[in-house]
Amino acid sequence: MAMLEIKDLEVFYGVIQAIKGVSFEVGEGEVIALIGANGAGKTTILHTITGLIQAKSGHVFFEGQEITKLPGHKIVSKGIAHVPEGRRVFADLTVLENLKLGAYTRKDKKEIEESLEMIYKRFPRLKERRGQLAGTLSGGEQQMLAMGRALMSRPRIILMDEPSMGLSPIFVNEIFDIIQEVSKGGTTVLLVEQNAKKALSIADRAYVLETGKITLSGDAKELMNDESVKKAYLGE
Amino acid sequence: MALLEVRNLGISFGGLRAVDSLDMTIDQGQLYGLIGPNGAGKTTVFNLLTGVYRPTEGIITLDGQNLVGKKTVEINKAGIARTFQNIRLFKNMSVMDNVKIGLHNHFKYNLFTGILRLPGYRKVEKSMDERAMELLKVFDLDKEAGNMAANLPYGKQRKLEIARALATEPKLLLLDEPAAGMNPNETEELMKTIQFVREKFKMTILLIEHDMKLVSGICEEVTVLNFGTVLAQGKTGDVLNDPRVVKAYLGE
Amino acid sequence: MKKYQKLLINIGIAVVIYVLVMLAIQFGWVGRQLLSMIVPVCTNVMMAVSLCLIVGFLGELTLGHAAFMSVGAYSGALVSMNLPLPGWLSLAVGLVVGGVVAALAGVIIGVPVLRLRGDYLAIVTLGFGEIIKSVFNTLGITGGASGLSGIPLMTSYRNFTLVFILTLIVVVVVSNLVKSRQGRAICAIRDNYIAAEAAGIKVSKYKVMAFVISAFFAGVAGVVYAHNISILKPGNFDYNTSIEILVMVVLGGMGSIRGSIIAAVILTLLPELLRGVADYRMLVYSIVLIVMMLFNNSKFKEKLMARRQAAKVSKEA
Amino acid sequence: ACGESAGSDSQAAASGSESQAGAAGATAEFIVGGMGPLTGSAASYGISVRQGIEVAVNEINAAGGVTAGDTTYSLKMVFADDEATEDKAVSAYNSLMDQNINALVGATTTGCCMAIADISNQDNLLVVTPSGSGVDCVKNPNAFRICFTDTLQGETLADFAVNEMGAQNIAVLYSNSSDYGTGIRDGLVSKAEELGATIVANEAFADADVDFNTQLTKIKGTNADVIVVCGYYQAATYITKQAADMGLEIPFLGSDGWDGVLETVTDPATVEGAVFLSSFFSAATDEMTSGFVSTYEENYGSTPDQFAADAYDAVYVIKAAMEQAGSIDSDALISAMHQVQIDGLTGAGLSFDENGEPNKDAKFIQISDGAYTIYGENGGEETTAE
Amino acid sequence: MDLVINIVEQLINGLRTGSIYALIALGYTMVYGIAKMINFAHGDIIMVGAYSLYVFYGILGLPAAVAVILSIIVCAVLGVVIEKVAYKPLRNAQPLAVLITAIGVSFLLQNLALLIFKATPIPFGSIIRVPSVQIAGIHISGITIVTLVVTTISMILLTLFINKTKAGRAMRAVSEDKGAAELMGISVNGTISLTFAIGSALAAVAGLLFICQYESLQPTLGALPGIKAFVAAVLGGIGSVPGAMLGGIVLGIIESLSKAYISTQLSDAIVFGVLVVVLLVKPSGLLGKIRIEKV
Ligand SMILES: Nc1ncnc2c1ncn2[C@@H]1O[C@H](COP(=O)(O)OP(=O)(O)OP(=O)(O)O)[C@@H](O)[C@H]1O
Ligand SMILES: Nc1ncnc2c1ncn2[C@@H]1O[C@H](COP(=O)(O)OP(=O)(O)OP(=O)(O)O)[C@@H](O)[C@H]1O
Ligand SMILES: CC(C)C[C@H](N)C(=O)O
Ligand SMILES: [Mg+2]
Ligand SMILES: [Mg+2]
Repeated sequence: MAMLEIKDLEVFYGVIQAIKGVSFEVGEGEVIALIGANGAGKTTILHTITGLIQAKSGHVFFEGQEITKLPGHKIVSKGIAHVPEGRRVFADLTVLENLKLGAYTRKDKKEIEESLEMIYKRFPRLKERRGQLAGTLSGGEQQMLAMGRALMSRPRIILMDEPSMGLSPIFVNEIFDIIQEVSKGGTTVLLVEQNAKKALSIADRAYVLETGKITLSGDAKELMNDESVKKAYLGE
Repeated sequence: MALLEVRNLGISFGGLRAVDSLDMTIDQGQLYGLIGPNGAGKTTVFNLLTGVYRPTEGIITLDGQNLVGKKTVEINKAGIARTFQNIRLFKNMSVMDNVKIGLHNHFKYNLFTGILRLPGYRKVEKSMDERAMELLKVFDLDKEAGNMAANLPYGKQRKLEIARALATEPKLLLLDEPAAGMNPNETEELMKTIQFVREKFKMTILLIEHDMKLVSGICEEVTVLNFGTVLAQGKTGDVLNDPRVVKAYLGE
Repeated sequence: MKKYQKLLINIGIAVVIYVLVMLAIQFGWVGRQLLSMIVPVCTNVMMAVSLCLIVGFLGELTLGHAAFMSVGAYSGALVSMNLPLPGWLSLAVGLVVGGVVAALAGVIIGVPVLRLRGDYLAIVTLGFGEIIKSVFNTLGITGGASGLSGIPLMTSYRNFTLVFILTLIVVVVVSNLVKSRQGRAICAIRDNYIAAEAAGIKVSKYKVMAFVISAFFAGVAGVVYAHNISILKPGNFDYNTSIEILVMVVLGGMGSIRGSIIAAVILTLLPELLRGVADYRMLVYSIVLIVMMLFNNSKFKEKLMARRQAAKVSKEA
Repeated sequence: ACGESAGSDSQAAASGSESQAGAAGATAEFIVGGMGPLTGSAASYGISVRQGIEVAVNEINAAGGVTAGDTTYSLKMVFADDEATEDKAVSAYNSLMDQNINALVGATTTGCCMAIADISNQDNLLVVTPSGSGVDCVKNPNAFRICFTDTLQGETLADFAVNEMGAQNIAVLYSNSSDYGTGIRDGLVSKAEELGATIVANEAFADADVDFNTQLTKIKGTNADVIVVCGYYQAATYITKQAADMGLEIPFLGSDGWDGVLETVTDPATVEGAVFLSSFFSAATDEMTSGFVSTYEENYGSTPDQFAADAYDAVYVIKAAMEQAGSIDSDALISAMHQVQIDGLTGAGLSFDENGEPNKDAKFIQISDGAYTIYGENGGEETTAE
Repeated sequence: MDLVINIVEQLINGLRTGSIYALIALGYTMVYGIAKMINFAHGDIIMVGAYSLYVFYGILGLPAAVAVILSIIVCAVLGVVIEKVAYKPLRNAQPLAVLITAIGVSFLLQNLALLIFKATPIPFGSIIRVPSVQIAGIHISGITIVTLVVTTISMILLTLFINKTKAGRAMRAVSEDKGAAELMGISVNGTISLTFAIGSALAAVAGLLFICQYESLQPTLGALPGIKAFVAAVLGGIGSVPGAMLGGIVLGIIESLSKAYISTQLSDAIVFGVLVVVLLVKPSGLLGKIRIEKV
C-alpha cells in the first residue's frame, strides 16, 4: 500500500481549473519528484494535500486513511510536513521560536531538544542566528529555516516546494544532500523542484506535470534520459 | 567609462556588518554579476544603491552624480531601476497598468487634464499604451496585458517586474535573482531576453543570481561577496575558477 | 467604439435616474419620507465616493471622513449665511469655500498620513475628527453645542437638479481620476509602496493628493448637507458618521465606485425603510448589515459570480 | 376654555379596550404624531415621551375621545424614531407626514425641533414639543412647548441659589453635549453675576461621561457654597455618587433634567438634600398625578419622568385646542392654542403666550429621607404655589 | 503644598479611569495582535459582562463569586460565538470587511440590550468592598486599587502567556501566517477562538470593574470606554500587551490633567492632540515595535 495516494484530484481557483484529474502515489521511504513548468500546478497539489486548499473532487489518502476533507492541522499531525513555497517563515518570531513551532505537535521536551541540536548541526547558520527575527534573515537563510522547521516535527513524509530556490550553488548541493539524508533516515519525500536535474538525480521515481495533468511518470533515472524531459526540463 | 562607482560602501544592522568596504565599478553597457553565498549582503547592496537603506559610510555615484542620501524616488529619476528578490508587483492592477506605472515620469499630463479628460489625456494615454505594449512584447507578455498581475504564474511575474523597471528608462538596471524559480529552459529564455534588453535599450545591468549557468553565460564581470566583503572581483571566467570562490560559494 | 459604448451607457443611467427622480418629485409618486431622503442619499453618495478614493484606491483606512464634511459644512454655511450676495451666488461661493477649507484640512491631515500607516493612521484620523468636533463645540462662531442654525434651505429636494449635478461631478471626477496617470499612481501605492517608490512614484505627493481631493469633495457634500438640514451640530459629525460612510465603501467592494454608490443608496434608505418595524429597527439594521457583509464574501456569492463569469466567457467564445 | 382636570377620569384608562373609542355618534380619527429618539444614547427620553403620549391617548379614547364641533375623534398615535439627530429628524418628520398626522408632539430634543421647525411651519402643522427647551424651538408660530426654556431655567436656578440658598460662590457643572446644558449654564451665569454672586468653577462634561472626579476635585479646591449641575439625571447619578465618595459636602442644585435621579442611584444618601427644579413631581399625591403614575408604572414598569409627563400634557393640550377650535383644521388649532388652559401634570393653569411659551409654575423639589418632596415642605402635601 | 496635593489627586483620578481603559485595551490589543482585526464589538462585550453580573447577582441573587465567574464565562462564550458566526466566514476577505461586521455586531449587541433592559439606567451597587486608603491626606478608593491590581496581574499573565507558552507562540504564528501555522499542526480556528475567549473574558472583567466603579448600567455603557481603550491600545502600540496598559494609564492621566488644568471643554481635543503628536514622534505607539519591512 502506498503511503500517500492521490486519486482523480481536481482543484479550482474560482473558475480556473488548476488541477485537472491528477492521480499518483508515494510509497513509504521513496523520494518522489514532481516536476513541471511555471504554473503547472505543483504547488497547488501540495497545498491540497496538506489542506490549505480544498479540492473540488478527488481523494487524498495517507496510510490508507482518507484525509481529503480534514483540516490542515489534523493532516499535519498525522506526520506530514510541508516546506511551503516562498518559505513562509514567521517573520516576527525568532529563529528559535520558528523551530520550536515546527515541533508543535510533539510533546516530549527532551526529544525536541535533541531534534533541535540535530537541526543546528545541519544548519550551523541557524544556530548562530537563533535569536534573530526570521524576517530579517537573507533569502537563503530563510530557506534553511523553513526546512529545519519542517524537520522539527519528525515527519513520516515531508513535502518540499522548491527547496533550492534562491540558494547558492554550494548550498543547493547541500540541500540535496540533506534531502537524501532525511530520506535515508526513513522519512518519505515528495519533492517539487525546478532544478529537475538535481531532483531526478536523487529521486526514485518522478511525475511530470503539465498544465494540471500528469503527462509522464516513471523511474527517475529513466525520465532523466527521456528526450522530451531533457528538452523541456533539463535544458539540454 | 564608469557608469556606477561604489567606494568603501558599508552598512551595519545592530551588530551585524551586512556590507563592508565594498568597491565596485560598472561601465556603461556592461552586464555585471553580483554573487555570493546566502546572506552575503547582495540584496543589501541593492537596497543601498536604491536608497532603501542609507549607508553607514561610503560613496555611490551614478554618472558622476552622488546618490548617497537621496530618496528612492530621486534615485530612480537619476537612473536606477530594480526588481525585487521577493516579487513586488501591483497585484490588483492589470499587467498593462503595472508597466504604465513605470512610464509615469515620462508621459505626463496634469491633474486637470486627467480629471476633465481634456484632449491631452487621450493622446498621452494612447502613446503610453503603445509604449507599454512594446515593452510587454519584449517579454512575451502582450497577451496578458489585461490580466491582473496577481494571477500571473511566477515566471511571468518576474518578467513583468523587469518590464516595469525598464519602463522607467533607467541607465542602470538591477535584477535580484531574476531566474529564481525558473526551470532551465525558462532560464535559458530569460538569458536571451536579458541580452536582448541590453542590446535594444543599450542598458547597463547589474544582476544577482545563484544560477551559475546564467552568470557565466551572460555576465562579463562579477563581484563575489562573502560576509559583506569582497571575496573576488573581475572577469567572470577567472573569478568562477578562483579556488576561494569555489570553496565559499560554488562547491564541487 | 467599445469605450464610447460604456460612456454612453453611463450617461444613459445618469439621465434615467435624473428623469425618474424629477418625475417622482413632480407627480408625487413617492411619499414625503422618500422625497426627504433624496438629498441625504446624494450627500452620502458624495461622501462614499470621495472616501472610496482614500480607502479603496489609496488603501489607507481613515475614521475621520466626517470631519472633512463638518469642516466643509460649517465653513460653507457660514459663508452663505453671511455673504451679502444673492442667495444662489452665496451658495455657490459657499460650496467652493466649503470644499477648499476641507481640502486645507486634508493637507493638515496629510502630514500624519505621510508618517503613519494602517491602524495608526486610522486612529489619528479618528482623533482628528474628535478634535474638530470638540473645537466646533467650543467656538462661538459655530454656535457651540447649540449648533449653527438658520442656514437657508437651498439644497433640498426641490433643488434636486443642483444636488444631482454636484453629485454627478463628484462621481465623474473621482472615476476619471482613478483612471488617470495620477490615479494609477495612487493605486500603485496601495498595492506596494516600496515598489512604487522604486518605480519613481512620489509616494508622499500622491498620498496627500488623494487626501486633499477626497477632503474637498467631502467638504462639498458637507455644504450640501448643511443647506438641506438648515442646522449643524458638532455631534452629527462624530466617528459614528465616519464609520457609516466607511461601511458603504467597504460594502460596495472597496475599489468600486459603482459599488460605493449602490451601497450608499441602500444603506441610507435602509433605516428609513425599516421604520415599519419600529422598536426593532436598529436591531434589524445591524443584522442586515452583518448578513450583507457575510453574503458579500460567501461561497454562495462566489458561485453566483463564477457562473456569471463562466456565462460571459462562453458568450465571448 | 375647558379648565376641567384632564386626568380626573383616568382610572386605569390605559388598559381600557379600544371598543370604547367608537362610542359617540360620528367618529373620525385624529392622528397624533410623536417624535423622539428610541435608539442610541438618548433613547430613554424618546421612550418616555412615547409612553407619555400613549397613556394620554388611551385615556382620552377610553373616555370617549375628543369632540370638536360635531365630530367625535378618537386619537391615534404614530411615533417615529429620530435618534436625536437632525437629519434623521427630517425623515422621521416626513414619514409621519406620510401617515397624515394632524398634530405633532415632538420633537423631543432641541436639535430635532430646530431641524423640523421650518418644514413644519410650511406645512402649517400644530407642533407641541414636550421637552425641546432650546429658545428657538418655538420660534415659528406653529410651535409650542410644554417645558421651560433653558435660559429661563438657568435664571430661575440662579435666583434660587442666591436668594433661597444664600449662596455667594457658585460652582457650575454643565453638559456641553447639547444646548440644554450650555443654555442653562448661560442663563445661570449671567443671572448669578447680576445678583452679585461669584462663579467659582465653570466646568463642562459630556453626556456620555461617567467619570467626574476631575471636575469634582477641582471644585473641592474652591470655596463653593453650591454646585449647580446643568444636565440630566444620568450624569447627576454619577456626579453625586462620586462627590459622596470624595467626601464633598457642598449641596447640589440641579436642573429639571435631574428628575429620575432617585431611581438610578444605588444609595439615596448620595443625593440626600439635593434640590432641583421641576415642573413634574411624580410623588405628588393629587389624583391626576397619582393616576398617571400608577397607570404608567402598570404599563411600563417604571416611574414616569418629566418627559413622559410633558408629553402627556402635550396630548391634553392638543385635545383642549381641538375642543376650543371646534375643528381639526390646522389654522384653527394653532390659533386655539393661545386660548387653551389646562391643569396639567406639569403645572396647573397651563397656557401659552403669544410666542408659544408655556405659562406655568416651576417647583423646586428636594430629596429628603430618600424621597422627592416639594422644597420647603419636607414631605408635606403638594400645594401648587401660585 | 496644596497644589502638590491637588496634582497628586488629579493624577489618581487619571489612574482611576486609566486603569479601566488599560484593562479594556488589553483585550483589544490581544485580539488585534492575534486575529489582526479591530474588534469594534469589544466595548459591547464589556456591556454584556456588566449586565450579566446584574442578572446573576442582582436579579437571580447568586453569590457574588459565582455571579462573577458566570459573567466571565458568558462573555468568553459570547466572544467565541461572535467570532464563529460573524468573523470566521470572513477570514479570507479583506480585513476591512471584518471591521464592518464587527461594527454590525456592536450595533446588534447594543440594540439587543436596549430591547431587553431598556434605556433607563439601572442602578447596581458595587460588589467589591475593599476599603479606601488614605495616604498623606490623599484618598484612593478601594475599587481603583482593585482595578489597578487586576489590570497589572492580567497584563503580566498575558505577556507571559503570549511570549512564553506554546499556546502563546502558536497565537503569534497564527497572527502572522495562518496557512503556515496550520502547516505546523496548529489549529488556526481553535487558536483564534481561544484568543477571542481570553479577550472577551478580559472584557468581562473590565465590565465588572466598570460597574463596580460607576454603579450604573446602560446599553451604551461600553461604547465610549471601548473607543477610548482602542485609542489607548494604539497609543501604547497596538499588539503590545504592556503597551496597552501603559497607553490606558497615560490616556487616563492626560485626560484628567487636561480637564483639571487646561479646559474641560477642550479636553477631548487635547487628549487626541497629544495622541497625534505622540504618534507623529513615535509612529508605532509608545511601546510598539517598528517593523522594518525587509526588501
Ligand atoms: N490564488 C490563485 N488564484 C488564481 N489562480 C491561481 C492561484 N494560485 C495559482 N493559480 C493558478 O493555478 C495554476 C497552478 O499554479 P501553481 O502555483 O500550483 O503552479 P506551480 O506549478 O507551483 O508553479 P511555479 O513553478 O511557478 O511555482 C497557475 O496557472 C496559476 O496561475
Ligand atoms: N533590515 C535588516 N535587519 C537586520 N538584518 C538584516 C536586515 N537586512 C538584511 N539583514 C542581514 O544582512 C545579511 C545580508 O542580507 P541580504 O539579504 O543582503 O543577503 P543576500 O546576499 O541577498 O542573500 P540571499 O542570496 O540569501 O538573498 C543577512 O545576514 C541578513 O540577515
Ligand atoms: C428630552 C430632553 C433631553 C431634551 C432637552 N431638553 C433638549 O432640549 O434637547
Ligand atoms: Mg509553485
Ligand atoms: Mg538576496
